[in-house]
Amino acid sequence: MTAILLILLLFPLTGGVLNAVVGRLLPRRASEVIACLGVLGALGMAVIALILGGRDTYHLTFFPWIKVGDLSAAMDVYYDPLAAVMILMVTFVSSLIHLYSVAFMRDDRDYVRYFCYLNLFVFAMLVITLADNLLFVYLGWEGMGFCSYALIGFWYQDEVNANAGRKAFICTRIGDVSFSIALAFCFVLLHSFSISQINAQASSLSPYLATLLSLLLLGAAVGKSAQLPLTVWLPDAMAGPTPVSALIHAATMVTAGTFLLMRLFPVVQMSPTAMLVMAGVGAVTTLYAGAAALAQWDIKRMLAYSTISQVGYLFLAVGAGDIVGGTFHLVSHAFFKALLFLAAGCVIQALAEEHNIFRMGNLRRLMPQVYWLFLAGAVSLSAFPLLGGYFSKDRILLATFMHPELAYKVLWFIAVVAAFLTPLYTFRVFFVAFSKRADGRRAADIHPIPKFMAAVLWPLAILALGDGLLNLPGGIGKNFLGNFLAMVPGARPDLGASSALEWSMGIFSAFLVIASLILAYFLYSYRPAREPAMVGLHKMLCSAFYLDNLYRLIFVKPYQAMAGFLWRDVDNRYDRGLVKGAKALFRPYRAMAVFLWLKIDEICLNEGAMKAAGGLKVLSSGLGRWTSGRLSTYLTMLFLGLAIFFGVLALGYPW
Amino acid sequence: MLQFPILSLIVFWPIAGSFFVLTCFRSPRLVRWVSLGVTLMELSLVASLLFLNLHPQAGPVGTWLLQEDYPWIAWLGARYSLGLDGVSLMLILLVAFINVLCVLISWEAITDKVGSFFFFILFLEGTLAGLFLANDLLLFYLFWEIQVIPMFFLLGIWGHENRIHAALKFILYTLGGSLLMLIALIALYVLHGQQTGIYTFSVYQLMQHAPFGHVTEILLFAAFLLAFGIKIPLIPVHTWLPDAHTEAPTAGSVDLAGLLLKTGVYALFRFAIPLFPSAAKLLIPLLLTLAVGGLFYAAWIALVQTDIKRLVAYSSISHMGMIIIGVALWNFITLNGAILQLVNHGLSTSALFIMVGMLDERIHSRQFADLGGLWGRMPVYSAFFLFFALSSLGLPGLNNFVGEILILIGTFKERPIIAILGFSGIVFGVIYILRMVQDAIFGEVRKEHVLWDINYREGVILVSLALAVLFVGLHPGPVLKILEHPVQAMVGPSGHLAMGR
Amino acid sequence: MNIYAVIFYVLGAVILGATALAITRRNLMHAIVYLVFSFIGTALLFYLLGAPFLAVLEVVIYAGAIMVLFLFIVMMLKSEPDHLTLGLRLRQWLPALALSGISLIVMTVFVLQAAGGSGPLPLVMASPLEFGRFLFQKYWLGVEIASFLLFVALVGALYLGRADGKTGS
Amino acid sequence: MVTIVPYSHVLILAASLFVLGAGCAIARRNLIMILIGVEIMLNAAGLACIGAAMRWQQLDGQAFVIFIMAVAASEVGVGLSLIVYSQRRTGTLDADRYDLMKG
Repeated sequence: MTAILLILLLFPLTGGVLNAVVGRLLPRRASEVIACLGVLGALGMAVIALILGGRDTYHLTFFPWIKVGDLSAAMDVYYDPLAAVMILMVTFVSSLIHLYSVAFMRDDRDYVRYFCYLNLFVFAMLVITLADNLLFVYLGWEGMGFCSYALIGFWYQDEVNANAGRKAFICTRIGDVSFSIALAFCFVLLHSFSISQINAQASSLSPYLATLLSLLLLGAAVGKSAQLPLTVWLPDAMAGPTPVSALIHAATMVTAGTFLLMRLFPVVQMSPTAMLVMAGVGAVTTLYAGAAALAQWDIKRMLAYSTISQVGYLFLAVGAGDIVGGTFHLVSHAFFKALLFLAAGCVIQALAEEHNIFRMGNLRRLMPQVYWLFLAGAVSLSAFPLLGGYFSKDRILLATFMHPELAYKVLWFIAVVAAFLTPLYTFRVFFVAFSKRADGRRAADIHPIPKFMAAVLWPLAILALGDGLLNLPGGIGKNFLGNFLAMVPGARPDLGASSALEWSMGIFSAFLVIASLILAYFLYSYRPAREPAMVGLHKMLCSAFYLDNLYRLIFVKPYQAMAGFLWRDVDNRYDRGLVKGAKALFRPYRAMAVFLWLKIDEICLNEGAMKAAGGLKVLSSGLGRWTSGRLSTYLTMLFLGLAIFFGVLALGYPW
Repeated sequence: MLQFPILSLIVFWPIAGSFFVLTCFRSPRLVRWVSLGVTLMELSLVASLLFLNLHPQAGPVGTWLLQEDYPWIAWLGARYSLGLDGVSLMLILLVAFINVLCVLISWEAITDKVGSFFFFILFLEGTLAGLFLANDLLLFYLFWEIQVIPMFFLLGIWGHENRIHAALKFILYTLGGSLLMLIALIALYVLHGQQTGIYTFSVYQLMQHAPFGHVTEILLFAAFLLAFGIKIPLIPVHTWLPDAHTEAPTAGSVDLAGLLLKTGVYALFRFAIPLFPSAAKLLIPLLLTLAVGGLFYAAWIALVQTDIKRLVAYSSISHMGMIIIGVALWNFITLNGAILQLVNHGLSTSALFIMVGMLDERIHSRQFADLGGLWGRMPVYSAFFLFFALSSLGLPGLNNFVGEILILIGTFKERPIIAILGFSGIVFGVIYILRMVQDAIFGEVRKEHVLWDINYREGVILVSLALAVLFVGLHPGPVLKILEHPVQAMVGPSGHLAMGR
Repeated sequence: MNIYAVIFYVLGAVILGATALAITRRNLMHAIVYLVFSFIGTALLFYLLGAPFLAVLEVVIYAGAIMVLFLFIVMMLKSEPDHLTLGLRLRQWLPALALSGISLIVMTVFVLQAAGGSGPLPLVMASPLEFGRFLFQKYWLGVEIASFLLFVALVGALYLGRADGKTGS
Repeated sequence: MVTIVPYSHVLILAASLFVLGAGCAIARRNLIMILIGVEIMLNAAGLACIGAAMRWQQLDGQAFVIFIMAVAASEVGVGLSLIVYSQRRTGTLDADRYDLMKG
């Protein structure tokens, strides 16, 4: 078992390193093959591990990393069904994405760098899913942060992409601060980093400490999965190539946050307040992102906001204590969101980098295959009854509804409203982009995209649609996933809800989705939709309730007053020499730093020291006057010395 | 006392080499090859110590792996005693390794007065090795003073535009501090003499002294602290570093950042704190505030620098702040982390300076306005640049992460607030490093230059550094094993600052 | 107060007077002649204090060689008379007087106070033979070095004094 | 055993001679007079040595005077040639005119 998992981890790593070192020398096809092999190999290993591993958990150590006194961090693995499901999903989706991006990046010169980062990204994600030692998880966590930075800013030539990459890295890094503090907490309180031991000792934690620890973990997860308040970086991360966005926003990065919470669920379970906060964050984010997605004109940004809202459901699931539901939705979300992103990728490349949905149209006739793929994805995203996401989302809503506390009823209601919005924004894009439109696209301006790109998406489509079978509430596949995950601490296979409640909830959500579908049809397909003017409600939604500008505002006000005078003279004088990259940062930080640099560092410290040195010069020139060059003065000086010497002796002499 | 005086050989071999290099200054080529030979010989000497499977033995001046102890100035009680333990072994290994790189970098960069340039480099190497090995206070002070001179000339002669100003400021600051230390040193010598009757400079005996009066102890410790604080540099007295770095030639600033800053920290935890434990205990809050202050202050200023070398200089001030947090708290984990971080900082910052030096050789300017979009035309260079930038911002798997995690987790046990500040300090570090990376490599090309990618020689330098960084990052086991014993000895059984004996 | 003490004090007075006059003369020639008297007085004192060989030596070297040399140089240079006006230029002499006064007082006080110094001097004469043997037994190296010193001085004087075209006035 | 004046008087005589020499060296402007002042000082030292030799009945004092005389002679030789040399170049013997070392 150790060998299998070791090889599983090494496959993407060697792929990435090989590409980095010798990629440039190999022909293009060879480096692509290395990259795909890296991930496919990992997929193979994951399947073997699943067959061999079955449902029991393994603790395996690979490599003693840091050992200082009682602080020990080894690269060891904690393989349990939850991890099994995750690595299976991650490797499957990443291999599809790798195959897709072979075609997607066909005419890009920097393919070596792209595949190297992609492989390292998958390696980092696998490390997170498998690692037992929290420091090892942190290694994967940061590694993934870096790879996302490099991949989002892949087309570094123009400033916007590079800034987006940096913004993503910094925001996730802010999240990581709370992760490292949680890490330190674990060490100090529980004297070990290994997840299994932490879970074992979780019951020994006092409620207050457990809450604090799980809130810190929540902070880390929020940073990585772009929940409120750190959602600003995800929409901008669309600047990267589409397969990257698919990888980051469907399969790996966003799910890493929730996975960490699930992995440390026994700790989270100890404090109901933390779970309530988690659920609250999840629910509010779903609604917030759902509303924002309604007004997006860029197809990728819409998908980004929809990811945020779906991940919000995962947080809600973990908050409600239903890990099985969370994992179930996580897996199904991975499939249909990857499908939607990659289909959008085909559309964008076909229309020569056209992102604005209102300038697409008639795609149904021009690109039938992509049309059906997009439809499959859209249907399962909006949880159309008996298909894709219906069962998983329904289970989460049921779990929230059944939670004893009253607050969860409110959260349930918010989640239901968000569930109503999801089909609305998905089919808005669908109708506007694909339905017949007078000013739609003509056949002439469709760039031919390789057949292979669309073909590779079909397995995803089938899985997205058939995903419900994994964990049917009733019938043949009864709780298949639940039973599989039974061994995972804190997982309850079935919610033990009365069948009547189950059925009523199911029918209610089905009715909800159909109503929203009809509304979307009337709003966007019946009358050809015009691009709404960016004003009022629409503008607010589009810019996600101005959160981005809100952050700039929060940081601008306190500094503006203080750095007022500095703002004008130093900033202008300074700006001339500055490079555009630095200006993209929050302006007040820069002003404060310039103040520190010019005022404190240069003037008072530097010049202060120099003035002290200057004082010495004055002293020395004073002495200079004495060397008049006249011999007599020297002799007198000599004799004066002698006289003084005698005088001193005389004083000291015992009369 | 020892059959083969390998420690003295390590100290005086480079110095002898430097004089030899001075003699053959006629042909620059010969000078370069000879100095390379000398530094490689020195590296092999130090490396041989690693494989000598030394184990600590008690000797007249305390337990060391290797020690040499001969009378030097008998009537003064100053003995020529060198002692090698895990910590100094790691540091002289760093010195030897970095100096090989210094010689390699200045292969083509230095064209005029080549003979004397390499003389100063090798002389500096000898004094540094001496400083890290000396455990007699006077001998230590001797090396502490001598190392400033070659650095001054390196800065003053081969520097860039206003090098004279920078060199002057450098020497004013360092000498000012160390004069104060001389006074404290003498006072200690005398007080200890009066107390125990034996007048000696050997640190081992000096440490056995009963605590002097409360105020004197603090004053002495403050004097030592100031002298080392200037070298580290701690915040209020750091302004010489950015100037010295921007004006220094590549090899000079690599030496300055890579090694000279380490002498300050080394001296702090080897001499200052063990000699005055009770005073050190009292001044810990001051040290911590200075360190954390430095961490944020330098990180914030590094954000707005228009000159890439100044940015790296400020970044090393910020890193040093982190190390001082580790040293100030003085428990087993943080001290281990701090010393490991010393080695890491030596590697990653020297690498950054080397790369900036290479850039300077090609573009003859260090302003960000001239850089940008390098990845397009110098992919291998930019890949290494990104790699070392990541190493210095503490990406896990690379070397700085191990040190930082050890320091901060160790700190968390005693002072959670400082640890939290430390963690958020790292975020600031990420911001300015990413800004540097973006403005240098990514983004669109701001100025057209004729650029050629790294050649074979530069490749060797960067690959060796990268391997070192990866080795420490992924497998710090052996390094930590070497450091374990001396740190345990320093920290004492209680794992905390042993109270004044 | 035997006869020798009287001679000692008379000679002391003669020496001091001659030197005082020598250093205040405006005309160099006069100063040098007074100095010769002072050195002869010193020679006699040497004799009194039991060093006959040195007394002769003093006359030969100091009074003889050195003063004659001075005379020769003064006559050769026949530079303008020293413009030291007879009237004591206070500003020029003040520092000298003050310093001399202090150090003289302190020296005398020391000498008088010092324990070992005030014993009466026994009258004993060191014959030249005895002195010569002692000198070359104990200080043979010193004498060699002194001779070498004189030789070097000779070379130096010759070199400086040579009248080549370059330095002609 | 006949004794003459106490040793301290000899020392006082030598001291006053020495002080006279120093005064002359300082006060006078003429180079030759300065040289004479030095001569007087050397002579005074010789006198003190002779007194000491007599006081402690050791011949070392007298031996030392030989060396003093040697030094004095060579010093005068070189000094005078220097004076002649510089007088020929600058035409003056006034000590204050030689102030190239000012500053």
